[in-house]
Amino acid sequence: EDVKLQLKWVTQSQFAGYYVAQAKGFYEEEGLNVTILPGGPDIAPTQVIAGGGADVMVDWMPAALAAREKGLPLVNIAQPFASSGMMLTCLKETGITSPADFADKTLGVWFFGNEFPFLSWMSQLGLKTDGSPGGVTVLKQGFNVDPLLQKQAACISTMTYNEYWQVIDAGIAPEDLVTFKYEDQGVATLEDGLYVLEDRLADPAFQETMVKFVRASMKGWKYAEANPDEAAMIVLENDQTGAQTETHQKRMMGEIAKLTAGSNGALDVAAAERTVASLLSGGSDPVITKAPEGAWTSVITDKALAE
Amino acid sequence: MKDTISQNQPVIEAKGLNLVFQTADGPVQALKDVNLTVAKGDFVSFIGPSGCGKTTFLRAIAALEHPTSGTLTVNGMSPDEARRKRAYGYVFQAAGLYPWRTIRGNIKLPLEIMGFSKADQEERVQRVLELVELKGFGKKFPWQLSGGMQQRASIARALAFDADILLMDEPFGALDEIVRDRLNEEVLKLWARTGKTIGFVTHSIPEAVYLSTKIVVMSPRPGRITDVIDSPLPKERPLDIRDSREFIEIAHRVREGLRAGHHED
Amino acid sequence: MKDTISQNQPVIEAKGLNLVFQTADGPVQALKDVNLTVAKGDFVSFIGPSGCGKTTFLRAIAALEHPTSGTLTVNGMSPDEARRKRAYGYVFQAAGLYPWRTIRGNIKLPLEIMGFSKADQEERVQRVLELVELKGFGKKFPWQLSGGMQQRASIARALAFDADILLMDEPFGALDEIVRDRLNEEVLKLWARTGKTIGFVTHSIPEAVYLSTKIVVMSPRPGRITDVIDSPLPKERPLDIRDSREFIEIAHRVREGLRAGHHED
Amino acid sequence: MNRALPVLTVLLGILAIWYAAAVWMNATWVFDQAERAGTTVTWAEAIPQTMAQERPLLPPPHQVGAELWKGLFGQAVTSKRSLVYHGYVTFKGTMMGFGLGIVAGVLLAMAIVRFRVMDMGLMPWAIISQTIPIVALAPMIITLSSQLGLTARDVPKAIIAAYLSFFPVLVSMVKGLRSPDQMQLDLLKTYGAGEMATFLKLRLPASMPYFFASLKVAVAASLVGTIVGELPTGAIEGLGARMLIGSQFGEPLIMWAALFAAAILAGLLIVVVGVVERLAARRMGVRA
Amino acid sequence: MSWVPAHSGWLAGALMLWLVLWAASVMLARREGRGVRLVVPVLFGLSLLVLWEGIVRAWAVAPVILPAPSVIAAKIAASGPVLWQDFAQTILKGAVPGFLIGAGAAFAVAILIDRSPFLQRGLLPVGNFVAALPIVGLAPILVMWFGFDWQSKAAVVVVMVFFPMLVNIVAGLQASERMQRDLMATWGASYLQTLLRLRLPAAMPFVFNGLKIASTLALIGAIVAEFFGSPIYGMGFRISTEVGRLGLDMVWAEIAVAALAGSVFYGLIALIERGVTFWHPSQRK
Ligand SMILES: Nc1ncnc2c1ncn2[C@@H]1O[C@H](COP(=O)(O)OP(=O)(O)OP(=O)(O)O)[C@@H](O)[C@H]1O
Ligand SMILES: Nc1ncnc2c1ncn2[C@@H]1O[C@H](COP(=O)(O)OP(=O)(O)OP(=O)(O)O)[C@@H](O)[C@H]1O
Ligand SMILES: Cc1ncc(C[n+]2csc(CCO)c2C)c(N)n1
Ligand SMILES: [Mg+2]
Ligand SMILES: [Mg+2]
Repeated sequence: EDVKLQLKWVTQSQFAGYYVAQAKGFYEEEGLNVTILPGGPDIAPTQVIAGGGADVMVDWMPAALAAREKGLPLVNIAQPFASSGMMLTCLKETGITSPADFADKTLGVWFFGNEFPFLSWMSQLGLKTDGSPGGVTVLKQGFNVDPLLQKQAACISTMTYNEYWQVIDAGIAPEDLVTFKYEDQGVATLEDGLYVLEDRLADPAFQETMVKFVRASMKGWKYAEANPDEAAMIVLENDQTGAQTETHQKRMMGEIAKLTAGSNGALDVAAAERTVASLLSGGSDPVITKAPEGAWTSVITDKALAE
Repeated sequence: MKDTISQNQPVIEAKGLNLVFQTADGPVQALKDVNLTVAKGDFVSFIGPSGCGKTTFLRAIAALEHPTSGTLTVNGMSPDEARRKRAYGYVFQAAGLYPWRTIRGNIKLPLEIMGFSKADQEERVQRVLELVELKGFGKKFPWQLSGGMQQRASIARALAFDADILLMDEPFGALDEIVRDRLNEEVLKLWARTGKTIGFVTHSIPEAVYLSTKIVVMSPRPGRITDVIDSPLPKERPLDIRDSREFIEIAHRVREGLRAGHHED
Repeated sequence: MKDTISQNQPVIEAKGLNLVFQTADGPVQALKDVNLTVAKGDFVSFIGPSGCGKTTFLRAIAALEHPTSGTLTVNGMSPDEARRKRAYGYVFQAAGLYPWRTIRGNIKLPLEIMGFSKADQEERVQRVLELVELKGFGKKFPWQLSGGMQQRASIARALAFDADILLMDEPFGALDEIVRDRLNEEVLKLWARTGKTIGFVTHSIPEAVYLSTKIVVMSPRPGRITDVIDSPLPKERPLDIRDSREFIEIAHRVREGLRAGHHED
Repeated sequence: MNRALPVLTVLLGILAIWYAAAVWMNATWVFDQAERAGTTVTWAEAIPQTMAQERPLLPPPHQVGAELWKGLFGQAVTSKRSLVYHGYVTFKGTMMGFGLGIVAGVLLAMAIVRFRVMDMGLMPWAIISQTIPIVALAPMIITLSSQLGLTARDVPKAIIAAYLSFFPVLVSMVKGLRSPDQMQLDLLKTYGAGEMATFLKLRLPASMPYFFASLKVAVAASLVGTIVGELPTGAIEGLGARMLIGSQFGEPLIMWAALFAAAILAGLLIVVVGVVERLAARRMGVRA
Repeated sequence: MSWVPAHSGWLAGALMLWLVLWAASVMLARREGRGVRLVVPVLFGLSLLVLWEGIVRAWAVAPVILPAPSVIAAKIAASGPVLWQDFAQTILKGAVPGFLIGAGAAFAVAILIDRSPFLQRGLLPVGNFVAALPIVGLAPILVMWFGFDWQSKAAVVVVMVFFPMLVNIVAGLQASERMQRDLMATWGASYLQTLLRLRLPAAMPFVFNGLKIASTLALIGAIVAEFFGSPIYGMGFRISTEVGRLGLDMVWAEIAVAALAGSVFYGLIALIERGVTFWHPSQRK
C-alpha cells in the first residue's frame, strides 16, 4: 500500500524515526510503500492533507486543533514526541531573569501556525502582544537566529534540538544565555504528532494501513533513539539540498531522543487535555474557542501496540 | 478582331464616384463625383496636392476602399471580383519588401498565396528578376540592396503573377532624382514590352508628363478631378524629350491645373 | 565703405579641405581636397548623389565635424569660434522640432540658451512667426502641424537669433512638390529681405537652380566638388523662370555634371 | 579589449567597496566578542579576523569565492553537495517555466491581436496579474496542483516561473503581431490573401524580432520565479532551497555561494539567449 | 476530488451568467469610447469571478483550499482595519519609500556617470546583468542587516528597483536624436543646458518605462522580504501566517489588496506618464 507522509519542516533529525523506518525497511516489512514529503516555510501540512496531497502528516497539536476549528477534521492517531522542545532563549545582558521581565521587551516568535503555544503562554502571563506599553513587542522571527545575534530581539524562540545550538555555534557562551523551556513553565503543548482526516479513518482498510504505518514508524523511532549517530547519517543521506551538516544533525538527534524517550506512540490523554486547556485559556484572543471533540483516538495505537 | 474590341473596352471605368470617410471630426469627402475611363494599355498618371484623393482612388480601384456611391468597374466587373481574378499588381511608395524574406522570397510571396505550383513559381521569379534586371540578386535580403534596386524588386513582385493592371502609388517618391530618372526609363520600357495598363500616382510634374498617355490632375477638399490631359507625346520617349517644347507645354498646363486647385493649408 | 569691404571678404573659405571618418570598415574619405569661397549674401546650393559629402561639408562649416586637414574659416575665424559667436542658424532635413515644446517654445529655445531677455524673446518669436506666416500657431505642438508648417517653424527657429549664416540640409526633402514650390519662393523672399548668407543642400536640380547664386555640384567616393556654377539668373525670380531658356540651360549643365560623377550603385 | 577595460574597472571598484564593507560590518562582531570575553582588540588585530569568520555578516569576496569553488568543482557534479547539481535543478525548472511562459504568452498575444474583446478585457488583467505577489500564491499553487493530480514538485515551480515569464513575451508579441503597417497588410489584400495566410506570411514573421527581444527578459524572469518557487515550496533541491537552508542553519557562506551560483546561471542563460537571438536575427535577414 | 460536480445547479447557473457577461463584453467591445475601455475589463474580471464562484460551489471545494469570491469579499469587508494596517506597513512604509529612494539613487548615479563614457561602458553591462539577477535572494541578508521593521523591506525594494532604473535612465539620456543634439551644439549650448532642455525631456519615456517595471518589482520585494522576518503586521506577514492557520480567505483578501494597490500604483505612474510625455507618439490621441 502507498502512504504519503507530509512533514512539518525540512528534512532533519527531528523526523529521524520516519527516515530510519524507511531506510531500515520497517515500512517494507509491513508491506507499505511510504513516500516522505519534506516541508518548508510555505508548506502548511494541514493544507496539503486537506487537498489530498498526503495521507498522514506530522504537526503540532495546537496547529491541528486550530485547523479542526476551521472545519478541517484532523485526528491525532499517534504521538511519538512525549515532551516539548520549545523554549525562549534570551541574552543575559538584557537583564531578563524570569518571565516577569518580558514586559516591554522584544521577543522573536515563529508564526505560520507555530505561534499558538507562545500566544497562550503570554496571555497566561497577562502580557499583551500587540506592542502596547507594559506588554511585549513581538517580531515574526525568520528562519534563523540572527535577531538574537544582531540584538534585534531580547529573546527568540528556539528548539532545544536546533536553534539553541546555532546560537551557541555562533559564539555565544551558554553562560551568556537564559532559557525558558515551555515544559518548565507549565505551558508545554504537544509537538510532533501524527494526524489524519477523520472521515478517512472510518474506512477499515485505511485504519489497517495506519496501524501498520504507526507500528513501523515507532519501530523506527526506537531504533533512532538507540542509534542516534546512525539515524543522523540516514537523515543526512535523505537531505536533498546537501546543505545540512553532520555535526548539526548528530547533535539534533541526540536532543530529539530526549523528547521521544518514554513515548511508545500512544497519546497521553492527560497531556493532550493540558494542551487544550492551555490553548483555551488564551484570554481575549484564544487559539481555540471550545474544547474539541474527537480530536484524538487511540484506535490505531491500541492495535499497533497490541502485539 | 478580338484584340481591337478589348482595346476599346474600358479597363477601368468610374462614373459619378463618391467616397466619404467617417472620421472622429466628421465626414471627409475624399472623392467627389469622379468620372474616368481608362482603356487597355493606357499609362495614366494621377497628380495633385497632398490629400486630393490620389491614393484613395487607386485603393478604390484595387478594392481596398469601397465607394460610397457611383459605379466603378474593372474589366467590366466589380473591383472585388477583379481582385479575386488577380487583376492587380500594386506597388507602394516605399518598396515594402518583407525584410525577413530574400528578394526571391519576396517575389514568391504572392505566388505562394495564389497557389502557383513550385515549378511555376521558380520559373516566374526567374523571368521577372530578369525583366527588372536583378538577376543574381535573388538570394540577397532587401537591406543589402540600394533603394532603387529595392523598388525594382517590388515592381518585379507586382509583375510576377501577370496581373492585367499595375497600380503604383508614388513608387519613386523616396528616391533621388538621378535614380528616379533611370527607373522612369525602365518603367516605360516595361510598359512597352508588356502592354499592361498602368495607374501611377506621383507628385512630380516632369515624371507625370514623361511617363503618361493620360494625366489626371486632381484637387483637394473635396477630392475631385480638375483636368484630364491626353498626352500627344510619342510612345518612344528618350530622357531628352523633357527639354522639348511639347513636353514643357504639357508640364505648364499641368502646373497651371495644380496651382488653380491648390489652397493654402 | 565698411559695407563694401565686408561684401568682398569671404564669409566661408575652404582650402584643400579633407575629412576622413574612421569607421569599423576602415577610413571613409567624406571630403577630398575641397576648395570653395562663399561671399557675404551668397545663396549656395550643394547638389550631388547620396554620400557625396554634402551634409559633411555643411556640418564642418558649423563646427559639428572637424576637418582632417586643410583650412576652413568662417568670417575669418575658426568654425568653433564662429559658433561661439552664434554665427549659425541650422535647419535639418526633418524639422527636428522638440515635440515636448510648443512652436513658440521651440523658437524660444535657442534664445533661452543664448540668454536673451524675456521681453526680447517674446518680441523675436512674434517677429519670426510672422515672417514664416505661422502667426496664431505659436501655442500648437509640432505634431499638430502639417509637415510644411513644421518645416517653416524650424526655419523660424533658425532665424530667431539673427545668425549671419543660415545652413539648410535638405530642408524640403520630405515635402510634396507644391508645398516645396511655395517654400522655395518664401526662402528666396527671406533671403532678399535679410541679406543672409545661405548654404543649402538639395537633391533636386530645379530647386538648386531656382534658388542659388552659386551651385556646387559634388560627386562621391571620395566626396569632392566637380563643378561650381555661378548663376546668371536675376535676384528677382518668379516661379515661371523655371520655364525660361536660361534656367533650362543651367539645369542641363547641372544634370550633366551629376551624371558624370554618378556611379551605378 | 577596450570594452572589457571599463567593465573590469567597475568590477574592481565593486570588489574594493565590498572588502571595505566586509571589514566594517564584521568588525562589530569581533569587538562584541572581545567585550564579552573582557578583552580589547585594536583595528589592526580586528581586520584579519573580519576576513575569516565562520558566520560573517558580510563574507568578503574571497570567502564567497572559495565556497563557490568548493560547491562547483569540489565534488562530483551528481553529488547533492554540488552547486552544479542544484544549478541544474534550478535550470530545469527555469526552462520548464520559460517554455510554459512562452507558449502562454504567444497564445494569449494571438488571441488579443485577433479578438477585440480579448484586447480590451484581457490586457488590463495581464498587467494586474503582474502586480500580484506570486509568492503569496505559491502555497495555493502547490495544493491546487496536487489536487489536480500533478504531484511532481517541478510543476508548481514551473507554474510560478511561467507566471513571471509569460508577461514580457505577451507584451512583445502583441507589439510584434501588430507591427505590420497598413501598407504591408494591404499588399496581401491585393493578392486576395485570407486571414490564415496573413497570419502565417506576415504577422508571425514580422513579430519574430520582437519575440526574440523579449526572451532575455523572460528568461531572467523565469529564473527569478524558479528561485522564488524553490524558497518555500518544500526546500528540497535547487539553488533557492540551498539559500533557504543556508539561512535556516546560520550558514551564510552556503547562502552567498548559492546566490552567486544563481548569478552565474543567470549570466549563462542571458548569453545563450542572446546568441539564439542573434542567430535567429541572421536567419530572418535582419542586418547584423 | 471527483470530476463530477456535487452541486451541478451552481455550475449551470454560473456558466449561464458567465456566458451572459461574456456576450455583453463582446458586444460592448465592438463600440468605441472611453467608458467601453473601462467597462469591458471589469465585465471580463466579473465573468472570471462568477466562474470561480460557480466552480467552488459546484464541487464544494473546501474553503481551506480555495475560498469562493463571495467569502473573500465578506472577509475584506470585515477586516478593514487589519488590511489597512498591513497596507500601511508594507506599501506605505516599505514599498513606496524604497521605490522613491531606489529610483532617486538611480537617477543621481545616472547623472553622475553621464559625463564619463568610460564609467557608463563599465556600469551598463554590470547593471544590465544585475538587473536580471534573482535579487529576491538578497532578502534574508538585508533583513539580517537592516532589522525587522520596514527599513529592511525598503532596502530590498531599493536594491530591486535600482538597477532596472539605472539602465533605463542611462539609455534614456542617450535617446535624444543626433540632429537634436547637433542643434544644441550649433547654438553653443552648455552641458547643463543640453541636459535640462533636451536630454532629460527626451529621456522621460524611458524613465517611465523603468518606473513601470520597478513598480511591480517594489511590491513583490516588500512582500517577499516580510517572509524573512517582520513585525506582526504587514501583508507578507499576514499572508504567510494565515496560510499556516488555514485562513485562506484572509490570504486572498491580502492578495486582492496587493493587486489593487499594485494596479493603482501602476495606473498612477501611467497617468503621470501621460502628463509628462504627452508629446510621445505612443501617448498622442
Ligand atoms: N482611412 C481614412 N480614414 C479617414 N480619412 C482618410 C482615410 N484615408 C484618407 N483619408 C482622407 O482622405 C483624403 C484623401 O486622402 P489620400 O490619401 O487619398 O490623399 P493623397 O492624394 O494620396 O495624398 P498624399 O499625396 O499625401 O498621399 C485626405 O483628406 C485624407 O485625410
Ligand atoms: N559619422 C560618420 N561616421 C562615418 N562615416 C560617415 C559619418 N557621416 C558620414 N559618413 C560617410 O561619409 C560620406 C559622406 O556622407 P554625407 O552624409 O556627407 O553624404 P550626403 O552627401 O549628405 O548624402 P545624402 O544625400 O544621403 O544625405 C558617406 O560615405 C557616409 O557614409
Ligand atoms: C517560519 C518558521 N517556522 C518555524 C521555524 C523553526 N522551526 C524549525 S523546525 C521547527 C519545529 C517544527 O518542526 C520549527 C518551529 C522557522 N525557522 N521558521
Ligand atoms: Mg497618397
Ligand atoms: Mg545628407
